[in-house]
Amino acid sequence: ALLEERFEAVIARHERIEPRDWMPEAYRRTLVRQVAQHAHSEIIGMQPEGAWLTRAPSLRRKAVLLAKVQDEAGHGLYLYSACETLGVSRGELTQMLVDGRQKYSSIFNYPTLSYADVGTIGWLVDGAAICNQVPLCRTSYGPYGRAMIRVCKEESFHQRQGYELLMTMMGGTDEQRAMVQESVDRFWWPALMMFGPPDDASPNTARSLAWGIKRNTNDELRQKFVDMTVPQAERLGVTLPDPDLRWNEERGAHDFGEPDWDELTRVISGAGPCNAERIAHRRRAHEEGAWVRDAASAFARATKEPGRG
Amino acid sequence: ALLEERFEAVIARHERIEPRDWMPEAYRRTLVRQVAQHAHSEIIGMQPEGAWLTRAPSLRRKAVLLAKVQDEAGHGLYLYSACETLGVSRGELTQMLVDGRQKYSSIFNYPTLSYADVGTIGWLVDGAAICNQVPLCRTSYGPYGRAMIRVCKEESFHQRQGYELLMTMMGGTDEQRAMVQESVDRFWWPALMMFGPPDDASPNTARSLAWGIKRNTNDELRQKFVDMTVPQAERLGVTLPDPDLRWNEERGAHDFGEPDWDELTRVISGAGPCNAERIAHRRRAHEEGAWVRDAASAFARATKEPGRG
Amino acid sequence: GADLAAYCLGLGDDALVLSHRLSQWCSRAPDLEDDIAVANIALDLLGQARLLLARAAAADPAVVPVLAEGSPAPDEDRLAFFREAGELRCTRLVELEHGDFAHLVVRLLLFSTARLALLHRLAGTRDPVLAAIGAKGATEVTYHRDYAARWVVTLARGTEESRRRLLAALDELAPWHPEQLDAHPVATRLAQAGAGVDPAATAEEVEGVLAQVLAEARCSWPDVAPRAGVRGRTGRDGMHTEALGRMLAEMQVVARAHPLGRW
Amino acid sequence: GADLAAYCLGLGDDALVLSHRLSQWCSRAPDLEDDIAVANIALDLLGQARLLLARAAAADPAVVPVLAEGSPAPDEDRLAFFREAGELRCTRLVELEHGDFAHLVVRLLLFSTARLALLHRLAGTRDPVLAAIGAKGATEVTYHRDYAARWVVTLARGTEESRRRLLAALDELAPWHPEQLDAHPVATRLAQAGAGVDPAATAEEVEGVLAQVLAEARCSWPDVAPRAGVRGRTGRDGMHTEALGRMLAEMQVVARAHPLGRW
Repeated sequence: ALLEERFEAVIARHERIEPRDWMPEAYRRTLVRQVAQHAHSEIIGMQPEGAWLTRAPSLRRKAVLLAKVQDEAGHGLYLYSACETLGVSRGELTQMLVDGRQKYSSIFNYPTLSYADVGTIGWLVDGAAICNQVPLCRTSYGPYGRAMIRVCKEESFHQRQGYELLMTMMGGTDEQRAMVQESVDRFWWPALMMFGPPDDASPNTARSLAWGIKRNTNDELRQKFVDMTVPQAERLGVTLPDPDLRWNEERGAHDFGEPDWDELTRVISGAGPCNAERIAHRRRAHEEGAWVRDAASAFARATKEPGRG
Repeated sequence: ALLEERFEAVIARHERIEPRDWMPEAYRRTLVRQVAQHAHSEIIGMQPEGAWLTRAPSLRRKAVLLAKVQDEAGHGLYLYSACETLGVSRGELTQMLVDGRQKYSSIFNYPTLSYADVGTIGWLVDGAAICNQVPLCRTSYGPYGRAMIRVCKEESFHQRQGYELLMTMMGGTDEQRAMVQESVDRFWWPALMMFGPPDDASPNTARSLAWGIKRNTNDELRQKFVDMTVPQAERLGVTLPDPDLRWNEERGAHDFGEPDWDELTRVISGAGPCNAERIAHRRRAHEEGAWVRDAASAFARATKEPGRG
Repeated sequence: GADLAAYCLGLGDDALVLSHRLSQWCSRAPDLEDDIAVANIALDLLGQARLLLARAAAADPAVVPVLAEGSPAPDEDRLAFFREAGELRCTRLVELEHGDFAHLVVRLLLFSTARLALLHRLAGTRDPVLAAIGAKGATEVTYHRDYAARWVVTLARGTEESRRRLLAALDELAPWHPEQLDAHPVATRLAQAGAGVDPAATAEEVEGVLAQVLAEARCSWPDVAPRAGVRGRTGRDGMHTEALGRMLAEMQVVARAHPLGRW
Repeated sequence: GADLAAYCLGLGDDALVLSHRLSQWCSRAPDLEDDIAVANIALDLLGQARLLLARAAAADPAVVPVLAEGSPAPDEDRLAFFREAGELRCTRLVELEHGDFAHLVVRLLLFSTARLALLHRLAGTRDPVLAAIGAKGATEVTYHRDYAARWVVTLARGTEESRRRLLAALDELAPWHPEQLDAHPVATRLAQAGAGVDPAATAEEVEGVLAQVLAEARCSWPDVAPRAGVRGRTGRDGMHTEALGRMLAEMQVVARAHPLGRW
């Protein structure tokens, strides 16, 4: 009870819980779930963009994309580390991912179908991720908050690069402009769904807010993203595919249409366009790497024992 | 001794030995080796051309190529059947192929690098094969001779199709003409080497001739091929890459340069540009198909036994 | 014209793309007899694709990509080799990367069962070209379906390993199957005019045939949800899998490098 | 000019093609740390390729493919995306399809050992651009070689399975290694003029380093013959494997679909 009081006090002061501090089991579980999901998203997120590494249309873009996908692996690494401070190993987390027992961001269950998608993912998907993540830099769990600070810095860089790719393409040929528009049409609604279901259908939000794990509701963040993105789209010269999208003077914010929540449910429950492929890809890499990881452990053991190896 | 006399008499009369006839063990072994090598060549030969099925530049050509590769599988099938009449099963033969204990035509150890190669293989490689095979229609072993009659008929069809593809491409763009010339440059010498080493370096030829398994020496067939091909090359408008190639009025035949016999030795002994890949491809297909063949056998057994399956 | 062209493109692209996937099996089948059979099916489908693409081009020349002047490429090749992935109208089932032999025969069963029901009905529609394609195609696809069904039963009842693989392929492919039977506005309009078949109308027959094969295979249809599209759009709307783009990169490379080429 | 350009293309194409093969490993490595390391090596090689291709274009503008007027593609991209396979000058070792992780580290060991010996010497040659590329590249490739060597030793001495795979990769790749050290007339002429390095001159050093790594790995160099070319021609002469054409079909598809594109 004393421990619990101290925990609540830290939360109330908006200070940080650290790994060796006492924490309620439900807080720990919620955090593991959220941080793991976030780490998995970085790792699974390597696939849709990585698929275009081998088709990047200029060497400069190929280098930029390679560096970005490498950054995502890095984000995964330190998010897994943050999660390990909560007592779950990277191996266990990976196993839960490939067994489908933990989730990752629904957005990566949509396919990348043209090179413009690399730009759109940077602009809209990383943009939405940043909206989600910037408040998490102030999250109540120390290692997670510090990881988020580093992640957010690199994500904004990625977002600018994505926007810059789209801007360059819009200055190119008619076909390129059409590619960009088609890509934005395809990703707009899935990007809005990245913030999760509407608040009235999101049962865990209240508790996460109370614990300072989350800092804003889904709908607040979604609104913020729309308001941020509309002027960027104008500057870019693309149309956002929502006939209901308009500035509401009174609210001082944009009104916008309803995402297809039924589609979101299907995607989250595993029937999205790419769910099975993403998991299968990850599982294959994990399984095909097992003999290498085994060899590394065996070699490490052998070389530590004198007279052997 | 009586059996041997009868065998020799059949050979002398240029008649056919049939499966149930007595034959010397060495004759049988030589035949198995030759017919198996021939069957293997058809099967391995599916690879270099099959590699272009997925890149054929017109639907008509794709259909032609599919039908051709399918024919090669068919040739393999009935040559394996001919070989089975000599007491070796298709399974054993395939195992010997993937273990590297039996050979196939050296030509298929060269890569196909452009769509023109599909035409060149038809024209030069099938052309050389026909030169080799037409006399084999009169070979002393019945099932082999009859298989060859059918094979030769289809091969001439393939040869005409190959030549026609090259002719069409020569009537196309400059790039296409350059592709054809480059392809012919690459395949000319390997095609000449299809007839095997020069007669003075071919120890088995004499015996095969005596037994009526072969009907001509390597050099005779090579000369015939050159004489047949030169006017076709002229009609096509390509140059054969041999500065020593010229008509010899006296001999009534073409003189021509020396193939790189050292290269042939390397290719035959396994170090050709594609040997390892061709065998690995075949082995993989064979091994990956094992569970299917097992299932078929198991199902056949089960459904034959009443009350089971 | 536009509806008929879109409809023919859809059916033609299905055949073209599945033919391509089958041709990737060449020299990789478990036995020579299957190498020959699979090549034969690929050839039949390629033939159907050529007729359907030509019909599409005739129905609405605007669907045919414009090439540089002087290009001798016929309409069927312009449609096959010069459209981008998003312009193809095949269902997503046919475009998935090929897997093992169980994957081949399950996909072929799902496709040919749906296609056969459609071709039979197509043979009775108004457009004489489509009707002829339906009649000829039905004969061919009957053989494809029988080949696939025979192997599905064999694998399901062969060994433990083959049954495991067969069920895995069924689990993997079943979610893509319903898209084949989706009522698409284009097909619905044409069907009402008696010039095409609404695949939704074949659903009962198709499910019946599949149930029969699965019963003989002692399997049941897996309890899996159909794959979502993107805001309702799927293959017939040009919303494809990542696999299709990769496939076309290979398939179109030579034709596109030589837009003025003669082949 | 022409010799220097051909020489730079050879070295640049090696780096470009191996970088591409490594990038295919992305999200497939056995562990996250290796995913990052392999991406990093791919990035370094890509950087080297860009400098070398640009140097080739400067040395002889005639090597750069001509595109439609108005194309904004820089020389490095014209060279990377608009040459046919037969115009590339890489050795065949780098273009082979990737295999398992043992294949990755063995190829990387063979390549980086040969390349490091070459870059060290290149740093002392006359051309200031090439000398700078040599000096910078040597630092990077030292890391690549150490990474590869560490894994080769680890796999060779790890488990039975890892040793089996390591030896198989060595058997598979060893026949392609000698081509890296072949004296090619272009390199020989440049080396005589002090403007390039004859790879044959590095052979002793390269074999020495490999012998050392293999000794630590308790392996020996397999007794396999070098792969033949076609009438003496190999990768540096534009005579490649079938794998290169397939690789370029994918690598070049977007760039070629938009020759006037801006990226």
